[in-house]
Amino acid sequence: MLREQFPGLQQTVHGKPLVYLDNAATAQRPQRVLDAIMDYYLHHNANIHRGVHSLSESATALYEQARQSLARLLNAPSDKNLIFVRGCTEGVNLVAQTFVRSRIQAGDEILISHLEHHSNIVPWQILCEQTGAVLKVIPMNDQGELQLDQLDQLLTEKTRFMSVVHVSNALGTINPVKKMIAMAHDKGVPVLVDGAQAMPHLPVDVQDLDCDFYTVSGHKMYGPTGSGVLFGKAEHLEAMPPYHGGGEMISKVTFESTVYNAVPAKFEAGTPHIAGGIGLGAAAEFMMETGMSQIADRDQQLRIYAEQALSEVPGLKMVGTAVEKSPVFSFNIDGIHAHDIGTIIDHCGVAIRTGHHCTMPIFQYFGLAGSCRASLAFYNTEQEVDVLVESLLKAKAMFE
Amino acid sequence: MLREQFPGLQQTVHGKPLVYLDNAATAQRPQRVLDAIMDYYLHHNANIHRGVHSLSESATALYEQARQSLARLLNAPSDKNLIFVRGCTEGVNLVAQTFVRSRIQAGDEILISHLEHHSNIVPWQILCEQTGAVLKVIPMNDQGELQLDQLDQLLTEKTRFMSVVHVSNALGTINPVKKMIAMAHDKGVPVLVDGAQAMPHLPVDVQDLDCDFYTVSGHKMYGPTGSGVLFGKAEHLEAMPPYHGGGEMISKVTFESTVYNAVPAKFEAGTPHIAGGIGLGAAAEFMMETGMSQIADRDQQLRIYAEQALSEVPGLKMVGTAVEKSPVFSFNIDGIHAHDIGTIIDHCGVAIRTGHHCTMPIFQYFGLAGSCRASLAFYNTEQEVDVLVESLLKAKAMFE
Amino acid sequence: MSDLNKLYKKTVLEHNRNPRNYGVPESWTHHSEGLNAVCGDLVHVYLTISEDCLQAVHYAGESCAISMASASLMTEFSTGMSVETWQKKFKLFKQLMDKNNDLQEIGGLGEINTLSTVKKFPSRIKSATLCWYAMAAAIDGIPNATTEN
Amino acid sequence: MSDLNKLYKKTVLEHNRNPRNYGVPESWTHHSEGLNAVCGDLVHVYLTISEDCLQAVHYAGESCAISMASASLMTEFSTGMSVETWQKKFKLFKQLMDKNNDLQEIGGLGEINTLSTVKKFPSRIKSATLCWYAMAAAIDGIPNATTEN
Ligand SMILES: Cc1ncc(COP(=O)(O)O)c(C=O)c1O
Ligand SMILES: Cc1ncc(COP(=O)(O)O)c(C=O)c1O
Repeated sequence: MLREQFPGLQQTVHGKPLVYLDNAATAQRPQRVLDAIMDYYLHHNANIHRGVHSLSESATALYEQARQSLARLLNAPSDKNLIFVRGCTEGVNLVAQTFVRSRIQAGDEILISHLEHHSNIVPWQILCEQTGAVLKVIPMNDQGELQLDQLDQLLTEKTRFMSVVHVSNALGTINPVKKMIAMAHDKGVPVLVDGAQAMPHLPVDVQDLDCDFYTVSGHKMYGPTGSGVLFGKAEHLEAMPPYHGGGEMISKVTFESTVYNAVPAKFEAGTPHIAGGIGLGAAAEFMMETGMSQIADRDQQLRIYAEQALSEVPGLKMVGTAVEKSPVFSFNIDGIHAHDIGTIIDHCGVAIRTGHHCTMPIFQYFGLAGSCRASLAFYNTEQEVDVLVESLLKAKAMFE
Repeated sequence: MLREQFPGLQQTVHGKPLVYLDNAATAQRPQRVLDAIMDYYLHHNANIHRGVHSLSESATALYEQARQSLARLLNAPSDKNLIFVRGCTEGVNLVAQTFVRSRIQAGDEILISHLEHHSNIVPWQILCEQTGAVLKVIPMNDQGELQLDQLDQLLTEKTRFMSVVHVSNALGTINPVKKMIAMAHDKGVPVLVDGAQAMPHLPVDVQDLDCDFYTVSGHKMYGPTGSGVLFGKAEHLEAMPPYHGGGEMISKVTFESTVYNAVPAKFEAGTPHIAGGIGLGAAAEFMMETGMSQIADRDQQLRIYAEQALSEVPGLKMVGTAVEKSPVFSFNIDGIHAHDIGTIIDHCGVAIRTGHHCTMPIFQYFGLAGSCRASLAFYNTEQEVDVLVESLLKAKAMFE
Repeated sequence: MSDLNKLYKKTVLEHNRNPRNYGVPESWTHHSEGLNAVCGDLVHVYLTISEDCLQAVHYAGESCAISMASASLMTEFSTGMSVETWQKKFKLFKQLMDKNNDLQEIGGLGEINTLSTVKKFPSRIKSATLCWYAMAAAIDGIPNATTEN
Repeated sequence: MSDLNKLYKKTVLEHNRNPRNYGVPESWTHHSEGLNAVCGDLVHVYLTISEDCLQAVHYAGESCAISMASASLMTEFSTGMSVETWQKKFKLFKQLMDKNNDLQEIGGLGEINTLSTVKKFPSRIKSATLCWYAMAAAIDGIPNATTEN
């Protein structure tokens, strides 16, 4: 059973078996990811890239193999298209401060969507403040779907960049990013896709999407914390100025001038999170062996089951009812505040998130302060959905 | 025995017991650091700061306790003075791009020293390119010591910032940073200290030093890869613009405007390396229990022993002979290139680093392409130093 | 009784169902808005102070049960008190709610002590304390308060 | 014999001690500088090409024994060869040094095959290949070469 490979799931909370439904915040990790981390610390504990001794050579080899695994998972043309980052947030900030900052002027426009996570809003607000550029937003409808009929007209001759989320962490909406990218490219606008919530659930093929950049968080795709990857098209990575200055990203330094190293080293200043990169590689291997389409299928089974089960809770109002959805459920229950629900069902072992989920503009749209969010992964079960429903009924009973 | 707490040391390389003398590149980690990492992944695997469920609450508590441990280790006034970063490189870049960038103009000066690691050179070169500021360098002498008699005149009314290394990774020189900081403050110049190589070896007291910023790398101080801490004085952290935009660092977001969160959250956008922060807290606890002055004393015993032992290798030329030194030895041997030595003694189980150690300007000064560097930690032994010396003699014999 | 039941049962749910002094009063002399933006808690406190005495204490807002009940309890507890006394009580309350100790009750806080169970739920402490910070701000003439830092 | 001894003993140390065609020649028709800045390897290659034939091949520089011996071997191996033949040999050499296979030798590379042991030492492969990339650059009229990327 796949589920048994995840030791973090085998525990009890308040004496009840853990029902972990907070996967959109962070996933659990399979044993082989933990083993890969420990194998590095126990048997290959060295810094990478410049050592001639054996430990350093094997650590370097493991780290670069991980990059190759991730290139295969994303179907990148080469592992040289991948930059290791701390997570999606760093990926977006890196692109904003290098690629976009170097080609933007006052009055230019950056286009995002109403479904973005704060990590794909605030970096652009900061950039706009720094440069005088203007932030534009693709609107959404009451189902939590983007109004794509407005996209064409939002892509003006002033638009310099578009950055959009693949799957919404708050509502589960799956955006038709391939189509959106094609529309942007028609106007010559390069596109970053925030894949934080897509990679754990869907097959992602950066060449098929034809995105200019794609970024993922390791900790959400069953990998270590502090790990992640930014994919960039080779010509962009070559042309972009570097990000951090430091060790590894240079090939020659004098006090007068510095020659930067080749891509991707140019963007990886300093000692990276070596154990994290290696662990993330193991997560990628795990996902490929399990099969991304198997994972996606299982997700959809769970989504359908949970949608049905939750609809039977009296007074439960679902927020976000897109046709194309990941197994993420945002909801409120009449007369009980989300935080109270979160606290109460935690005592039934059920872990969900409550609040605005770092997407305040989405909840401003709906006139809500936030929601309860149950986010599932392929290792969750129908029984766990049943426990969630029961626990919600208990919370209701307590408040009656 | 302390040494036995480091499982990475208990292995063989090419059939020989590992003699790990590459500690300046990255240290080995005690079992309790690995245990802390695994304890998080197995028993507290959740995202931090906004969850109401039990796993998230305990993960948050562990992460914030780690910050407190680090505050105690550095003697920071409060844990709110500490920002978690990926390592020293990110720490320097963060200060350059926020604090310094926001207060510098064309023609202003930034002062560094000739002993800096590339991570404390290139971020300032990038900033100078962005702003038109000018980089100035405190010179060094043939012993690899800074010429402090020149410092006063290098601190001009144009100097806006000074960034200096506490302990040189290439030569081991321990700089009198407290005195240097006082001199800079006399001219109203704020100071960042790069503590990458100091924290693993010396008691560090940021209040006694009176530095404005101090940054350390977790992986060099017996903690996890991808972890580190930046200390900043409270008034600076309050006044500085944020760094990355994203989740956690805001308190309110609309598309029109954003209110930043309080310090230190303001500088910690996105999901951090949770396991790394927790592991680094365990490293700090380990160091405090072992005792920083005990560690420093043991380092000096080893330094004296190794200095003597290496001086007996015929043809060995030491690079960097400062009076105040950490147990770091840069040397060359007549007629054998450093890379060849590194490869050969690796076959005796001895791990050293060869090359320029990310300090090209230091080796330009000495007219060298690089060196062999043996860098010791308190868990190394006199016998290991003897193995190093024997292995060097073998390498020489091979080339005769 | 489990911590959860302790937290919610009795007092809190009762006050949540039957909030005392809820709603914007017709007049007031002091007002402050307490907002914990990150978790979305919002509470307004309206005071009528005359001759250094808290003649009336009202609250309004939308938040979780703990936040609402804490405000309801606070208004009941505070009405009629002198400002000086209230400020002493506020100090005691902060000690009661400090997660670094495990005091279950403090003399002189009466029914407020039922809130101490919240310390078992660290992420919820701010819900219980927000209204008190808002009231302290109102007394000091400060229009906004938060417990975030 | 251990890999280490295989790598250093015999050929490499011999060429390191007695480098062939070392030093800047009096004249040349083609030149390139090969630099791997990160590891500090530097090698200059000087060619005299006439009628598409490598009449003379010299090298200079300062690097590790592997780099120096590889250059020495290369000059001996290449001298007198037609440029076309050399370019075929260069392709074979790249295959020999590709760490993704474990070919120990390739027909037609003669003594150059002794360098294949370097694949056991991944961090040193670039030392062995730098001079070849520099020579290829010199033939193409490119003044600088590197194997870093
Ligand atoms: C003195 C010094 N400063 C800065 C750094 C950069 O640290 P990191 O690579 O952990 O970012 C190092 C690491 O080698 C160092 O030795
Ligand atoms: C859609 C989306 N984008 C970006 C992020 C930010 O990712 P991280 O916190 O790993 O940097 C998240 C994480 O919550 C997310 O869900």
